[in-house]
Amino acid sequence: MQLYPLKLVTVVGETVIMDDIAKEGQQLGASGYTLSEVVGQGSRSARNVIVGASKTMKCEFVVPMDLAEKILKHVSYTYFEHYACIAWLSDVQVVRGEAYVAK
Amino acid sequence: MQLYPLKLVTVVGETVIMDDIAKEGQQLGASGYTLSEVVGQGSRSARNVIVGASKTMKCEFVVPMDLAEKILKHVSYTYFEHYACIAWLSDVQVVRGEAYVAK
Amino acid sequence: MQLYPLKLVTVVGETVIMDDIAKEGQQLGASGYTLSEVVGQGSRSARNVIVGASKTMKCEFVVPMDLAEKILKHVSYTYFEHYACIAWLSDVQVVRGEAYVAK
Amino acid sequence: MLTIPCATLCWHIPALFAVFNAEQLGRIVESLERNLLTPIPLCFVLGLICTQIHGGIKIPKELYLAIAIFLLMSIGFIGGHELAHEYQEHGISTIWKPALATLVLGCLTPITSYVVLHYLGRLSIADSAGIAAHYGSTSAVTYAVANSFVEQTQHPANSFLPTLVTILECPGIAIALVLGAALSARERATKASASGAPVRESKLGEALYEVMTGQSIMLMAGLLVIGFISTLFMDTKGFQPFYDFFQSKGMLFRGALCIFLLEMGLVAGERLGDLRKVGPFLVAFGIVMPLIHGFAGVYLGHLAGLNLGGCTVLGAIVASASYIAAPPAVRLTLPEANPTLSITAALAITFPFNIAFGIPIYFEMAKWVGAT
Amino acid sequence: MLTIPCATLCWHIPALFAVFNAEQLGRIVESLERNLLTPIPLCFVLGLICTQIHGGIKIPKELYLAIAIFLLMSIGFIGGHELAHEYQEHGISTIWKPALATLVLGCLTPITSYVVLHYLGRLSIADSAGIAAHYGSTSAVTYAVANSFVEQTQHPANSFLPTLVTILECPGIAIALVLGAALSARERATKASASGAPVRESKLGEALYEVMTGQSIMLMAGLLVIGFISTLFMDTKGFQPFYDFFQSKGMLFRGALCIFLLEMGLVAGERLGDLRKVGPFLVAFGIVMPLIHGFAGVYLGHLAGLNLGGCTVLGAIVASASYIAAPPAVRLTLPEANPTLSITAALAITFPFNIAFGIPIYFEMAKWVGAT
Amino acid sequence: MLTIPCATLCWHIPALFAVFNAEQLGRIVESLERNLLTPIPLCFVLGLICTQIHGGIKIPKELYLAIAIFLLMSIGFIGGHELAHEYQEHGISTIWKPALATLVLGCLTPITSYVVLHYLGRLSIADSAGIAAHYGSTSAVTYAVANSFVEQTQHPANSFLPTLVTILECPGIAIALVLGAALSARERATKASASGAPVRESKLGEALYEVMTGQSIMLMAGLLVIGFISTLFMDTKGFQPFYDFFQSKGMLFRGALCIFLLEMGLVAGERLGDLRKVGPFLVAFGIVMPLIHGFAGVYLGHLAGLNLGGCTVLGAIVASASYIAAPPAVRLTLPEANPTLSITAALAITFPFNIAFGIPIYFEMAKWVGAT
Ligand SMILES: Nc1ncnc2c1ncn2[C@@H]1O[C@H](COP(=O)(O)O)[C@@H](O)[C@H]1O
Ligand SMILES: Nc1ncnc2c1ncn2[C@@H]1O[C@H](COP(=O)(O)O)[C@@H](O)[C@H]1O
Ligand SMILES: Nc1ncnc2c1ncn2[C@@H]1O[C@H](COP(=O)(O)O)[C@@H](O)[C@H]1O
Ligand code: NA
Ligand code: NA
Ligand code: NA
Repeated sequence: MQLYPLKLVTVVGETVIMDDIAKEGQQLGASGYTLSEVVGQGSRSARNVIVGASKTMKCEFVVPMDLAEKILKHVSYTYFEHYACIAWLSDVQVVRGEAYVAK
Repeated sequence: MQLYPLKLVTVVGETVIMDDIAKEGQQLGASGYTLSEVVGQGSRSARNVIVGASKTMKCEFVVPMDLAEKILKHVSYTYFEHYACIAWLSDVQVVRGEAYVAK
Repeated sequence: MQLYPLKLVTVVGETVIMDDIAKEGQQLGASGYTLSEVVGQGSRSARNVIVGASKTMKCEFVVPMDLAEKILKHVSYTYFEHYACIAWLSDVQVVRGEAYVAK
Repeated sequence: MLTIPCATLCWHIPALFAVFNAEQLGRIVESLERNLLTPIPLCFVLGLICTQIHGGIKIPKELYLAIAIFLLMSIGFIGGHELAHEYQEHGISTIWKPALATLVLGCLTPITSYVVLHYLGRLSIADSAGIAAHYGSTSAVTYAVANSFVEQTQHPANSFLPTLVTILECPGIAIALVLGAALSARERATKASASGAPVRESKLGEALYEVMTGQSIMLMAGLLVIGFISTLFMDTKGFQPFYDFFQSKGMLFRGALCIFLLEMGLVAGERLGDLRKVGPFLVAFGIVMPLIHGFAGVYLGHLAGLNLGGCTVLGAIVASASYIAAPPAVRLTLPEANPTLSITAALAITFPFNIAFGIPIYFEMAKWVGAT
Repeated sequence: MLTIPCATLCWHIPALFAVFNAEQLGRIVESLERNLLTPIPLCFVLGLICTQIHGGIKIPKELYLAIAIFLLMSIGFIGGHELAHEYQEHGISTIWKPALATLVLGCLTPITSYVVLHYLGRLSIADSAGIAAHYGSTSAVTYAVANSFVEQTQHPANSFLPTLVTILECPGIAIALVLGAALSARERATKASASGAPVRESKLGEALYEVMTGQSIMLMAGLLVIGFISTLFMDTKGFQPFYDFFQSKGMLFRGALCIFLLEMGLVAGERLGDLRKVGPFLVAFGIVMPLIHGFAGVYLGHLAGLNLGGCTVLGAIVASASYIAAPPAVRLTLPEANPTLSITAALAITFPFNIAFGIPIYFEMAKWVGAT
Repeated sequence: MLTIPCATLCWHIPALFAVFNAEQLGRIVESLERNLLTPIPLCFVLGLICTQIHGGIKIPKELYLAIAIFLLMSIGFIGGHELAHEYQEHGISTIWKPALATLVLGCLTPITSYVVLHYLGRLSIADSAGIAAHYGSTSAVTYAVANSFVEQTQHPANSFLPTLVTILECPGIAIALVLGAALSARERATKASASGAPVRESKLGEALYEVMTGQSIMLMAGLLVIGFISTLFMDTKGFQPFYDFFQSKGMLFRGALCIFLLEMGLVAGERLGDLRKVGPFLVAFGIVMPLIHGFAGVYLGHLAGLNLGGCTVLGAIVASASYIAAPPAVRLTLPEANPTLSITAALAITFPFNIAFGIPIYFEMAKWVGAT
């Protein structure tokens, strides 16, 4: 089994920005993304809750290191100040991982 | 991009205890939590299914190592014997991670 | 706190195959699995979307290394060619992890 | 005042079955047929069959919850409406006796259940108390089906029956949980001291509060008050659309009940496999206990002045076991109790038994004790 | 007995279009107008428009599923009710011929589809079989819309039409999948031997079973039986609320259909972009094949004794393509088949074509073959 | 033409309260009682109470969304139906003036709100503009409740009021967002240059487009057109089931409104704790601003020729604040604005105030300005 070391970028934040984050991640070069609905609480989330829609979402990208940095930088510059969100990175070994490295 | 090494604590278990686990994690010092609905099967889960509500939930905490240990200890002592649940730890690199270290 | 190093296998793919993947993972020896509904986009997912049902699911297994390899091999041989899916591995430290090693 | 009916009750039980063997069996069978061959129980059967052949019917959880909310609101609202009429005509003179009888039944049934389970069935303290909490409470859907049944037989129940459902919801769970917590205190104390975690101790109060302010009670009691107030203050024309929406004889209520019972059939069907796990004692318990509790309900209801339909419905709700409010409360306070036992008994044995056979039997019981 | 109608059918097709060009076109246009300017197709159009301007309408998946469940239950229940009346009056004498005709159509349409797709359209075996599975089955919503249409024209269909929908659901999918699996066996065998994974081989049986016990069939057939039984055993008054809840002329059914078609418009609209991907052949297929299948349905329906409305509705359901039961079954058994092709054809071409133009055309066809 | 009514308006306000103190207070209280003791506001109160005692009522998000979709479709469809009748009888002669008045109110209310918030309340530019966007738009549920109220008082509003709701939805949000974006341009420019991220700049256009093609507008305007067209082209019998399903006096609409207000009570109740955070100025704003906007609506409505019910309902919708369309739009374009302020004001202050007290007050105002 040939595995390829990549990074998993996880962003959890207010629903209102998560679609944009997913799309911007793809624009920066991610081959795909995985979104899911979650419920959360954090230092700012109480302040920022919006009615009538799922409150928080999680977005994951499987990407090479350089792209991971780019995405995290973009997300942190664009959204961290005014929106409730958290982002982290972890190491993953991906099956047929070549496919997820930007051409 | 300045990243901060922290731990991601993941607990998956019966819905009936997960709200308590999330709150107790915060009481122990976690700055927040992220909950999501899942469906699962394990060694005990068949026995413990409850009708009329989502069966299982996942709770995640991004915390420093010492707090991670505290949460895992608490969860394992309090819930492992009688409730269906599983808990694990992994390494993450968190953006602006200082914010998630208990003051 | 005694923690046990194991692997977390994550598979994200079309809903239509995910129940089978979960069951086949158990047949290969996993002690359990955790499924959740997600929404995703990838290189092939646009082509493979099916109406009237949740489009994508995520399946997670906490297993020892050898079993992780087996599951990934099985999934990649059986489903990667014709179905939209992605699979990866990561390191986790599991509470009372002995319970999740196949007898 | 209470010891006399209790004694009479005990005296009646064997006589009851003796008589049933002879004359009324035919009428019960006929009544069963009329009951079973209607859409509501048939939808339950469809759900059962679907699980057995691994069919593909899936009711989304949210639809199930939406229907449950509607049914509870409906029971409460129409209950409040009818209560207002009753109150305007008779004050509380006709109501206080049935209400007291219901309260008594709510306090006795968890105890009878516990005693039978622990001493006869030799189940552990936690398991006995957990199951007793289910059988001490009631099932709003069983109420709805029983109410439909008596309306179809042209013997509608007294108008204030929904009030009795509300009264019956809580006490049984509370008593069983307190009993279980007290009796297993020593076991739990030793364990807690070993692990150093006193956390769980405090969850009894929490769980009791959660039962008393749970969704079922809040919606039924809340809409009861709303139905009561708006009946008093609104003119008929303005009230009509609300009445049409919630009324229990209407198409929405009956139709929603069909879909709900389909889902109940699916859930009960998935539990059928657990019947072997729970053993013959619990299967027998799940059938005989409702008959005894049902008869107690019918009998006390008759003493309290309920009509034929009212006695039948009170019998059915006393006989029924909770599978919505009780499970999470028991899970939190008595974690050692095995939930498979209680839920299988309540859902896969007692619920279908009541829907199919119990309700017509309580109807015959009610006739037999002389209710009209 | 079958070859004669088939021959006559082939003979009729060119004649059909010749005649349509001359006289009846005006009536079709008028009929179209009367059909299109009603809430049900207009809601579909609203959904289409919304996707094209990237509007914000979002129907929660659970609402969509809840309505689908209600519509299927409703079709089945009212079908069973009407069947019971028909059966009480005429036995099975009026029913067996249409039922047989429907079964024949269910077996022929996947084959005609496959032949046209593979030999005329030069699609791969898997793609041809996959699409054929969709066109061999039927769409319950197309049934519901066609039924509304004929009721609005004062020519209600024979009462047992829902039974025919149930009959038409499965055979087409089964035949196409078996065909596809058999014909692509060699391809798949070689691949399987290379990867050493025989797992997929076994999924045909599984998938066929899943189709036959799928949600659509279970709900329609199950409620058909329930409707049948409860019509026979219940008195009218008790039956009424269930009838009111499920009846297809009632406000709930019509209203639910509006919301469902809004969602269908949203889904079809998202697929419009794929029209370019699927190419002109499949677009033509998605329009012409329904016309041919529709005429076959109308014609055989007429031979089997259906009335004007009945012929129209049978034409519509034979012409329609499944987009609920077929896709997952095809995905599991023929993974090489590109789902974009089949779903775009069924959902973005044939479904809207039938809703807007097909149904009035089948109505004129039915008049033209002499149905009354 | 506009300056005169504005001037008159300002002149009227103090007089209004003077008169209210003396004579009409009694009638308002009576009216309040008749309004408050009905199921719709009582369900809201039940929701409030439930959150305060930490009760267990949980309305699934999908049920809430499904009801919202139904209410919006219903308002639109019946609006289109009534508009078609109005149009057939009077052409646009009776409609254009109220439509224009509504547009004017939609453009003025965000500006008055902004001015009061920023200059009187000393809130930041972003917060002022964000809250102004909420108060410049409208709440469809407030419309529905106001409409129920005037129907219950036997003074139904003019038939084309739903059209006015549709007109009022967008302009207020758009104007406030553009205002906010323009005024905070400098602040945002400096920040953007520091971080090097010009991304956010472009989201104003996006957000405006999303508001104008949002769910509320698409469903209300879409169904308005559908209701209009199908009224013109369908016969009454065919139209009836759609009318029954959607009609605002019917059981479905009223019942759905009960459940919706229960959920609104739950959401508003969760916000009650934020009242302390938002401070006394915003609490006062959330009560006084609606009174002023409401009077403007009533007054201009009267000048434009609306009847008593129509003036009341126009007052209520002008007074109401959006809590569905506005929040995400504001969140995307003015991220510095604190959403707790705007949502708490709109949802936990103005909405309950309007439901409980505002609507009867606007009714008295309408009588007082002479509407009949
Ligand atoms: N320490 C944490 N662990 C896990 N999730 C968190 C943590 N802090 C914040 N979150 C998630 O991030 C969201 C936004 O957090 P915040 O910006 O801190 O309000 C919350 O709703 C949580 O879902
Ligand atoms: N090996 C495993 N891999 C992933 N999830 C698991 C595993 N074992 C248990 N789980 C999850 O943990 C829950 C409780 O497990 P258990 O206590 O083993 O019944 C299950 O419902 C699963 O969601
Ligand atoms: N780079 C990626 N990061 C995260 N999730 C991905 C990525 N690529 C694919 N996925 C997920 O895997 C599913 C199938 O991907 P694909 O096979 O590439 O179409 C998608 O729907 C996504 O949910
Ligand atoms: Na009971
Ligand atoms: Na077909
Ligand atoms: Na406003």
